Amino acid sequence: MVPTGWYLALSAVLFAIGTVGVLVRRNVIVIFMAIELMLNAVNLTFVALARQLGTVDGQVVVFFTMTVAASEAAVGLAIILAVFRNRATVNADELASLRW
Amino acid sequence: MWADAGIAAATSLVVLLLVLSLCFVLLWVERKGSALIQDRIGANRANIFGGILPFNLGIVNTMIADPIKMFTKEDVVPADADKLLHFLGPFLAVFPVLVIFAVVPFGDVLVIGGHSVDLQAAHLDVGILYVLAMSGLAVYGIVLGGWASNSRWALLGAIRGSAQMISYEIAMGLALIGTVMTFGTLDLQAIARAQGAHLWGVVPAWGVLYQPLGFLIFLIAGIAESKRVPFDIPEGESELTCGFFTEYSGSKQACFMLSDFAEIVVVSGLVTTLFFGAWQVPFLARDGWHFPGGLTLAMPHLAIVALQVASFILKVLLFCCLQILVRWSLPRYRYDQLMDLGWKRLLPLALVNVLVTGIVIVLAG
Amino acid sequence: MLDQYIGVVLTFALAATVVGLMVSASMLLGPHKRAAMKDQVFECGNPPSGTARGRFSVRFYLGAIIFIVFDVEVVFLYPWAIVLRSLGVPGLVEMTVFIAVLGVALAYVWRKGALVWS
Amino acid sequence: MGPLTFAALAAGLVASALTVVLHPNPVKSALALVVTLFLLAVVFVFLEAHMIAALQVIVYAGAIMVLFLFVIMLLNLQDDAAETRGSDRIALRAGAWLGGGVLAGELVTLFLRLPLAAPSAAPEGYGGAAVVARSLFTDYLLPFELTSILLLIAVVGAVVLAQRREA
Repeated sequence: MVPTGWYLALSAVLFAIGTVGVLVRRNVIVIFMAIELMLNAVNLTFVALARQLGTVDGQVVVFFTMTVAASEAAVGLAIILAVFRNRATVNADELASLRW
Repeated sequence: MWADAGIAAATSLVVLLLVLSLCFVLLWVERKGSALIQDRIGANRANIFGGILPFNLGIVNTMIADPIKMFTKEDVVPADADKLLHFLGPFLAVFPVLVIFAVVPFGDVLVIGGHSVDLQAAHLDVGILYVLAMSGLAVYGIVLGGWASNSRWALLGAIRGSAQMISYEIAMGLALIGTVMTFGTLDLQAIARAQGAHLWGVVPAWGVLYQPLGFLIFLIAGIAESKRVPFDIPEGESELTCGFFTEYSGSKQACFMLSDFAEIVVVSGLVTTLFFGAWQVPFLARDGWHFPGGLTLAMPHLAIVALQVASFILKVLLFCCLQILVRWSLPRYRYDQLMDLGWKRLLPLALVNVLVTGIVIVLAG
Repeated sequence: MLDQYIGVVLTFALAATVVGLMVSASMLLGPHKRAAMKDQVFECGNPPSGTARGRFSVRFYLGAIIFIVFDVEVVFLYPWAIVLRSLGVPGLVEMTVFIAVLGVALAYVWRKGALVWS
Repeated sequence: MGPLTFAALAAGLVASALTVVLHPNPVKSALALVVTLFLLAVVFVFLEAHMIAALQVIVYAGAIMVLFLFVIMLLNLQDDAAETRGSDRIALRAGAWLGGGVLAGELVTLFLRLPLAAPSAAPEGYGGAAVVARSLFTDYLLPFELTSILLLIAVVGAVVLAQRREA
């Protein structure tokens, strides 16, 4: 039996990798994927702590996180498509201005 | 411990062999069957037993010679293709479909040498969700295969194919919800056992009686998922040469074709398990026959198990043949008709089916 | 609970081996004769021009979005289907409201023409 | 799960997560993310979250990542020249990795020191569909209904943003 702390540590590492991804990448789609990675790292925390407490509340929260992630992906990628249509780039550095 | 692991390994192996051998049988059924339907001779090479029969059944041709030919052909990969993804495409097209069968029960419990063996590779409580999860992964095979080839035809076929697959996945998922509500479980073996009951003592309580609409939607969506005529837009030969596997040759192409057949087998297996009594034989219980009117007839355990497994395989084969018959009888849908059928007909119909089933279940108590 | 998954792991391992061998069979058994023509993609005999990975209609993307939303709906329906009997009428009302709201979503994309594929 | 299984899974997760972040080709990044999500589903199984594990594969790997791949293919994104160049903004990159390392190190030491007793054996049916469903449709009823509104808004927003304005 692996202690719950290990799972939490694993999720922390994954979260940190996601954070670094958001900071170092310029392709907005990859940045988006790094955000999904961070969301999933948090999901792992929820599930691990739900197991620790012996309740399923944490699992229900993961349910909702998935829904939010799905909506976020739908709208976020639509925004990327709309921006790409106008600017023909997905490089975050070139999308720095708030209006054009 | 080791005995259990050995049993688990054996059942997994049996399941895989079952699916693969059914696929090989279908190779023959498809080619000779289509020839029969179209009034032509069909596969007639490798006539090894030609002296015995007045005509060539084509068994050696379709089931042995042609596969050997396919697997020993040259593997041609376009220069601009992404080698890794080009390999992963056919792999991911077949793998998820094959592993779906792990949760499909092909028989009841076999008691042998003091061990009771569940005739199912993995008895999962969330069986139906596992099926949906794995069938959802099969999209990657097409997308990657088409994208990695770096060819116009392949990419167009891949995009069309994946759009089609995800469209019908919704209808497929919704069609099964009625069944889950009826039996109150996601466990396929439990669903199979529940269908052993008899309504009024005479009619086998198979899922199709409770969910006729769910069955129809699932079957149509299943055929569409496997990208077969009349839903074969992604590989429509006259439009896209071969669709997403245009740039594939030899065993890789064979794997894409195998995934077609494996999908037929899986759809048939699921239809049988969820709607047509799985391995149940009417009036045959674990200890023997129980006919209406009180007549009972005991039977040895092994014979009962063999009969049940045979009944499962027979039912699966029947539905496989039905799908092949559909394929060779109907013309191809146009793409907009295809998507309309998925989104504007099957999806609302499946939602209504879910709500009506829910009302009936709640009112019936 | 966990020993349920032994069969899944074994099936995965076996299937991966079998499929891996099948996919690579041509690489292992087939001939290897390079030729410039073989490196080209198939364009019905014409030399290929330009990149093959052009952009395509946004409809496919819209289809995928609608798919995601309804996939989530399906995912919510499964647990509901299992406990419906114990939830009774309130459970039915809950889900009817949920489906009705998503029915509005379906009606919206329908009217907006996002489901028109021709 | 034994420590060895955990170590193998954790190594796979970290490796695939790093691939997501580091690979210059967005398609490969997306595939690495699919692998990460699948491995997370395996971890969920070990944590007795059986239904969530299946849903993770259905929703994330089977739906959300397909959408990502669609968009990447739709926009025809190749290896990013700006990503692979890597000579500019060295300070930012180094800072990000340093910051990420500090964040991870801090959280890991914190979590490993938590005085958590080993969890007791899970009750029968824990993490199965029925138990989660009962909680979802009674205690979390309001969030569940709000979810449908969220999905409706997502559909409307995505259609409005993605559909080309009629010229």
